[in-house]
Amino acid sequence: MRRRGIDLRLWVPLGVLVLTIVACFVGPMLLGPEAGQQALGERLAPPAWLPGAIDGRPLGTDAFGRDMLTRTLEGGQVSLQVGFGAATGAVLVGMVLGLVAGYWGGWCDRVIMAGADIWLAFPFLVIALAAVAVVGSDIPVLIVLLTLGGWVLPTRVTRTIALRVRSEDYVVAAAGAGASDLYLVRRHVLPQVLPANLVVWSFTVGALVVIEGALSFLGLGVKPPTASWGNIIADGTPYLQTAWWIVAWPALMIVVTVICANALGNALRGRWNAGADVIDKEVVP
Amino acid sequence: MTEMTEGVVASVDPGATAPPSAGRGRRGRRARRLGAMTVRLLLTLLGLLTLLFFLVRLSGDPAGVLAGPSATPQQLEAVRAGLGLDEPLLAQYAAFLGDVVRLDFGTSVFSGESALGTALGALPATLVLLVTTMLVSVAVGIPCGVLLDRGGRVTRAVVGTSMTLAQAVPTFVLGILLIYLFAVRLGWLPAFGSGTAATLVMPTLALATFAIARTARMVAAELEQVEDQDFLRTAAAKGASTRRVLWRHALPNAFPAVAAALVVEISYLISGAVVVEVLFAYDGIGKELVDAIFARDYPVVQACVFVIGVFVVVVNVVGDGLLRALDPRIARARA
Amino acid sequence: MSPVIALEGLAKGYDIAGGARLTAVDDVSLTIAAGETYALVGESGCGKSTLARMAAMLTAPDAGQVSWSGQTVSQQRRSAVRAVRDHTQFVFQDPAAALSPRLTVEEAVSEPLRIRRRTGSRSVADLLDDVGLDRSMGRRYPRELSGGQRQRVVIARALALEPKLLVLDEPVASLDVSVQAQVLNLLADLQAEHGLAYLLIAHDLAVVSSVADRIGVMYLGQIVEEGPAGDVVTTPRHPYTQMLIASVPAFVPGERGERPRVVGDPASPTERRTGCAFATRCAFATQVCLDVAPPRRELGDVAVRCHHAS
Amino acid sequence: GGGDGDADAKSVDDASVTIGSTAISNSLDPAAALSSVGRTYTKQVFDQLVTFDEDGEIAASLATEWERVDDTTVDFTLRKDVTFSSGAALDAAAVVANVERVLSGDPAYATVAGRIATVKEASEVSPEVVRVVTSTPDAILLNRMTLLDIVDPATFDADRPAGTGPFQVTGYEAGTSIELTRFDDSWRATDSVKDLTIQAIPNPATLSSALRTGEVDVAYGLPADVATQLEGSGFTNVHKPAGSSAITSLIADVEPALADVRVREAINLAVNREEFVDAVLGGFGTPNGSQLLQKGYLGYDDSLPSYEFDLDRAKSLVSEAGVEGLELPIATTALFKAPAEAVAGYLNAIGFKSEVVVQDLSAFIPTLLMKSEYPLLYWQTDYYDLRDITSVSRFGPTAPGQQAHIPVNEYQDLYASQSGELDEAKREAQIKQMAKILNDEAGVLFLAWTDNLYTVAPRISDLPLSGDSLVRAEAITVSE
Amino acid sequence: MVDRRLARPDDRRHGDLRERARQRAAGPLERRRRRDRQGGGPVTAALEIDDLWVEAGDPDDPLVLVRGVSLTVAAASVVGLVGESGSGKTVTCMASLGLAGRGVRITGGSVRAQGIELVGADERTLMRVRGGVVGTVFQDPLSSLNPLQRIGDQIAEAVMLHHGGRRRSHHARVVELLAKVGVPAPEQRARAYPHELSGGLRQRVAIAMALANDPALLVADEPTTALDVTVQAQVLDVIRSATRDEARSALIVTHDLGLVAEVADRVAVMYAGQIVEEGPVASVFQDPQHPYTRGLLASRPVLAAGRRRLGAMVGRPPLPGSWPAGCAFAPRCPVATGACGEAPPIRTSDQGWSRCWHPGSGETTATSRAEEGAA
Ligand SMILES: Nc1ncnc2c1ncn2[C@@H]1O[C@H](COP(=O)(O)OP(=O)(O)OP(=O)(O)O)[C@@H](O)[C@H]1O
Ligand SMILES: Nc1ncnc2c1ncn2[C@@H]1O[C@H](COP(=O)(O)OP(=O)(O)OP(=O)(O)O)[C@@H](O)[C@H]1O
Ligand SMILES: [Mg+2]
Ligand SMILES: [Mg+2]
Repeated sequence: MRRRGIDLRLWVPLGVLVLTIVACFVGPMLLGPEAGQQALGERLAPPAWLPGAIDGRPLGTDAFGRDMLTRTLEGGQVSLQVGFGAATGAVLVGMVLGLVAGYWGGWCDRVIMAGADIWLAFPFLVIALAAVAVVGSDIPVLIVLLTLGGWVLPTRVTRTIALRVRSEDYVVAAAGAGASDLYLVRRHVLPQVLPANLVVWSFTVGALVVIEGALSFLGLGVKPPTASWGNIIADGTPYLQTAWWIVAWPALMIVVTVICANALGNALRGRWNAGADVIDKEVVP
Repeated sequence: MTEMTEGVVASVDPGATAPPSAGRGRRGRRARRLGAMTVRLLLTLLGLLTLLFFLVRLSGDPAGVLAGPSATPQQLEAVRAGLGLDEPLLAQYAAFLGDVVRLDFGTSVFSGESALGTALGALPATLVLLVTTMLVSVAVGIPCGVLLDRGGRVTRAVVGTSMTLAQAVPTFVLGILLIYLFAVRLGWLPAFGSGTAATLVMPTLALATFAIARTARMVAAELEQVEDQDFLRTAAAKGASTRRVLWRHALPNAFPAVAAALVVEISYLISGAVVVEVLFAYDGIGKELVDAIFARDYPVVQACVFVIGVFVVVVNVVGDGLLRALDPRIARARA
Repeated sequence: MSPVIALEGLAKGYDIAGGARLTAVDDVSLTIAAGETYALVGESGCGKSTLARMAAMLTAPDAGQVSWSGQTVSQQRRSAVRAVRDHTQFVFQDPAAALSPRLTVEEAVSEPLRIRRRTGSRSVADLLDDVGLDRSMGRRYPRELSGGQRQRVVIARALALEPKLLVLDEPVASLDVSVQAQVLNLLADLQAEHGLAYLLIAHDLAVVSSVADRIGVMYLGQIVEEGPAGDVVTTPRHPYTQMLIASVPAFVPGERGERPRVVGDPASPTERRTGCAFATRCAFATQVCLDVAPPRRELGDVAVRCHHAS
Repeated sequence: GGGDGDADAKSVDDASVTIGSTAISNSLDPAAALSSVGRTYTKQVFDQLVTFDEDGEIAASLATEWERVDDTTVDFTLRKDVTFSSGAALDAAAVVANVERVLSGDPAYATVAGRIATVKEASEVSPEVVRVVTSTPDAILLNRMTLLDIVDPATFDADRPAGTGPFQVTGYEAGTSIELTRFDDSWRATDSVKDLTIQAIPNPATLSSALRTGEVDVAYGLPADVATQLEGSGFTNVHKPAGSSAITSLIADVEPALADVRVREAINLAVNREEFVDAVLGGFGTPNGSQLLQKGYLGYDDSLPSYEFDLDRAKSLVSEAGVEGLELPIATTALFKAPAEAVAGYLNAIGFKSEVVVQDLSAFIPTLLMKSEYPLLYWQTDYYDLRDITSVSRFGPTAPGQQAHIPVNEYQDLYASQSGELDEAKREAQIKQMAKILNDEAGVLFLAWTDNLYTVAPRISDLPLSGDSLVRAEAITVSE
Repeated sequence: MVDRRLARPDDRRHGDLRERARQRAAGPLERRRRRDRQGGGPVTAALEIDDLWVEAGDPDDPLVLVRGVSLTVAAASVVGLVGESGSGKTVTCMASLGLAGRGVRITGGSVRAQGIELVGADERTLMRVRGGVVGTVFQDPLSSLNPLQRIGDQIAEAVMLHHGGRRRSHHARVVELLAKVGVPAPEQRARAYPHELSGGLRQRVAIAMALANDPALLVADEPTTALDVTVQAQVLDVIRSATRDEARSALIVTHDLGLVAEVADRVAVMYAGQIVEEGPVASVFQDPQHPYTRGLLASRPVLAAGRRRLGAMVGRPPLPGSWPAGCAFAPRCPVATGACGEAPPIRTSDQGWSRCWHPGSGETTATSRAEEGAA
């Protein structure tokens, strides 16, 4: 779907994601601090196009009379910080572990891969629930926790690529010419691992935004009145009948974010064929 | 025509030909591999239980719940002592380990019933949910995957979009929508509960949607991958119809990879089941576990995690065997 | 001619899954003189590549030793290994896989120099010249080159460190016939120009017969026959060599009539065996072949591992 | 209270009724049941020696008469011809066995044991007369005895302990549902309801859908908003002042700035209580800025002033005290997340920084009772179980290691002395004095007196509640 | 440069394919066949490919893969189709049988197997022809067998698809076929999975499958390329006995001239999507008319004692999409002249034909130091 030299499949999701991020972090500032504050007298006002709407509350208000536009954008700050932060963390951790496992191999490889298998075998949400109940749910905690939820995929992808590149003839040739491990990793392995991990990163963002939502939905996300998409949805659930907009906006944002993250991942995968087959095997598309 | 006598017809591939004793050897190897896998998983289970033991204990206290909000501090202390919670943590842990080895998880702090019994009692409902989810995701996912790969332009676009959406809508959002639609608006299905077929529908749908999309995508990807393989061309060259090539040759070859992924995904499904069970008040082990975590009902938490862990181990072992049955190559590839 | 490299009793095995032991190379000795082309022929999996990697010191042998210009190279001393690696360069079968997709031709050719932090006596442009590539190709990426051009780049890279020995692992197997001839001719020219020694690996006797000085025929990890190319091609002594030659399709129609039957498949390298490895496929095998491993015997210029060859 | 039953609707006998609740009893054994949630069940299956009538007065139940023998001793005379659903007859020995079991020290019975903590022993005077002895004079021993459910001792260890109430258990799924059917020989049995199911539905959204689909007839624990929404569709909200105060403790131990009375006052002025009750409680409660106890409870003082919403004054007090931007996180449990969040909103509006820390009950109760990391604790104090100030023990004197919620010595002394005061007039004066001190000091943030709220399907024309706001299922009227 | 005019005749995307094929100037084969018919009566050739055009990719911007290939495999004769990688050999064969991958379309010409038209035929006809009239063998014997099915079942399926019944009921035939292609212990082998067999055995199984219904024509696409040298010879023997000994026609695709010399009666040389020379093997190999054929023959190493230079052509075969206009071989051709910028005429001889402006003119076309690098 290349048109006029622009790859729409890449730039559209990227554009939407960037727009979402900018809106979430800049939007609330433009809207002013007052909009996000509670005004119990204005509670459950519908969006602007429905009867009973309140001026200056284009997407309606929630059960505390807070502006849904502001809430949704603020909620995005948390969800996106956690999603992007944890995905980045997961990919970094995964690349290091994957390189160690794939390039150096031996018992490191066995230990890391056994760990990965086992980690995948247990339902992460269960572990996360217990962990959050103990250590609380500040944003940094959530990022660390979800990093643990996402490290396996980049580790596996990195390992597979590293393993393959390592035995590639041109790497053998470079080794034959006396190249050090560090040189080989830097010059040959990393350049192949990075693009693949960018793809993984993209998919992971989507997955982790959802997990953050699920944790918040179960009441284990950030502390109210701080918003996150998951806890807005949880709080809005009882109002589904009369004030659907409370659930609708953050749910829409999650769906859009996940779709864009996945689409971005797909586009990137199409762009770099290095490791594409590995990603196809490993990544939840 | 020819009388080509072949001395030893051995394969060039190492290990491909089995010497006479290979039957036993292979079985032995397999048993050893399964054994190693089981031991590894069980050890991890122990690790996980340990982790949970400390996590849960560091964060709350069933004594408070037992004593109630209007108890006096003295009463609270008395309850603690009664539960053995005043002993050093390590002593508690040692006792716990001893009990676990004997499969004695104690009794629920609140109901007084056997913790393991409680966990096991909640398992069948979850199993039913998981099985229906698997069935639905395979039954719907495979045709969708075929359409995704083979359908016309419009079909592909429609199915592709649905699958994209299905993958992007979180389970909890989907669950809420389902309740609203089917229970509140249409009144077709009970909004909650467990035990009847009707109560199974929405949790299954909520849980299966993602799995359907996942299966469909995998089937499509695998079909695309096997598409150019010569054995499909061979089948067509023998005179097989397009349908037959698809259903008899392409899909069966795509299936093992899909099935393998589904087995791995049992843990994702269990995570999803936790959310779904809480949302639909479905009495499975996921809900039991969440309740127990919130209430700090240690014995039940531990028993639930243990049961889930063993379940995962069993699924992996059985799934592994099943895959072997599905694909004669795997035995060699992994050997 | 003084030997550039001498391999003495090299052996290499791999532990494969399931506890079996695979013998890839088993007691192989050979020497290659400067300016000489030693060709190694054999079927897939007989251990040619493994042997080549040991010769280039990319893999340590389980037993045996490698000598350079009469000096035994200790595998333990990194500096010694390095020095040998400088003198030996590898050319791989698949020129597509042998070049990093991320490096330009120039970068690829100069990589060995960069790694060794050396400036070679010859510039990249010279090297490209040597292999008959235009200098302007230096800025291209491998994907912009044809198979033959890629193989030339690989050869240029191999020449960068000015090696004495080139190990060529099936350098033309993946090329089209017309391009294959170009590369073989180029190799011959380079050898004449630089006095290089070649260890050339191939599975096609016809390819080998036109470029080799000596030919070693490998079967299941052992060299079963070795000698001057002409002798091996015209008067094969080992039944396996005879079988190989019989298998080469006659080029001119009707030139050859009914040919000897080729029998059976190669045996598995994992199988433990006594006696001659080829006995299972050999039309002349007798009881002694099954019981006793044939020793290496010199028959004039030719060495053979066969009880019955004469 | 009571549903506004349609006079024309014909009531039916032998009806089946389902009560849905966000949580149900954790155990069939009343002695091991926790909190008021469990009592929706125990009330139907068991009886106590005495109980509260609809007006909150002590009324006869299994005991028809009682007599104070001395400061620490009361004799109860048992009702005649009462049988347990197991078939056994009620006698003094059974009551004694129940008391002894609860006081045995088994942690499983801790909640009930706490409620009757002053009881030292019980003994049989005659088959019809039980003697209860307390360790110290106890002004509210009778109130306490309303919380001791009498179980047939022969069924103490059975799966389904037997009681004397109008229903008996026929099915039980732990944590999920309890199925009851009428015990026809009960002294309380009526004709109207035959089968009763108590169903747990933790998710409020699910609970409300269940009500709409007719899967439950009575819902307990719905958010007020949802309950009001349902009123539009023919459902009735039955609510009754429940003897419980929504309050926020202000713990100076954690945040020293709270030791400044101006800060506490500012907090009290920041909340618009009418708005709070309307919006957060759906109107099911009474705004309260004056005192803990509400009208009808011993020690209520209608002369006490109430803190009124005054944003400007609150802000100026904040700046006077120099505490702008003070961080005041509020800890609470999931149950009270919404009201606590509203309080946080009010506090943020006058310049504090407040957020809600939702803790599990298991973590929160030790916080509440012993030591908190958070300066503000949102909690709803129920005193209706005992109908007395004594049930609010955490405002009393502190034990070692325990934080003071109200660090005023005089208040704590009064608390200690009133509990042993058998003269009701004197006792009332002391309690009023406590309330005045609390009011003057703005010691806690009073928000409202909350109601117990049941949302009832149209087919139920009358939902009678007991004096302690529990459903009297046997008296439910179901219409066609 | 791509010859747009050649690559995209204006009328190609509209109307009936066969009709348009007829409108186009009759090719040499067409003429010859007409002659044959008039003379020796209606001898049905096993396979007649007539002016076949194949393209792939976006229909709005197609990539032409095969342009006007005509080829006849007479009854009981073996034809070798040779050419270098990418010249379109596989596409020609597979498209003829409707087996080319997705996106590959026939845009003109006709293909008849035993007189049955295959271009534009419905699936039933194709199913009947495939396996029944034409048996097919592919290059890689591992990937051309279904890895999940026992080989006996796969062969039985081939029989069943044309003779009905259940797979089980064809067991005897399966064993017979396996024995025929020289699989030892066929009873046991029938129960093996493909991965349990060696490469040579797998290819024999594939051949057995192709022969299952005794087809009149065997199409084999590089049947020995993936095999070891000694095994190649064995498989070649099997193919030879399946054709020569049973008077079966075969079209054998290969880039190995030696193989053609061994098994084929006639040979067609493909270059850049066209056949550039066709004729009896002996005459083509001994007296090649087209300079490309001469180049191929010269560059092929032969088994002989002594080091010698091979005759190498300059450059490399062009890929689809970058075929030069006029004679596609001209840029590499040692005897090219200005005339070669135009499409070369077809020169027929008694036994064959070639597509060249200067046929048979070069003594030796091989340049000694042919360096494509400078190109
Ligand atoms: N790293 C390894 N681990 C296990 N087995 C190996 C390894 N490398 C090679 N082998 C085995 O050793 C044997 C010899 O391999 P080698 O690559 O030397 O053969 P080859 O003669 O080069 O074959 P080909 O012609 O296919 O390249 C083969 O059976 C191969 O499977
Ligand atoms: N589906 C397709 N889409 C685009 N190009 C294709 C397709 N199939 C084949 N080709 C191209 O058509 C050309 C001819 O392919 P073909 O497989 O017929 O070559 P070949 O002569 O059989 O070569 P080889 O000896 O390598 O098998 C190749 O360049 C190939 O890349
Ligand atoms: Mg090799
Ligand atoms: Mg081909």
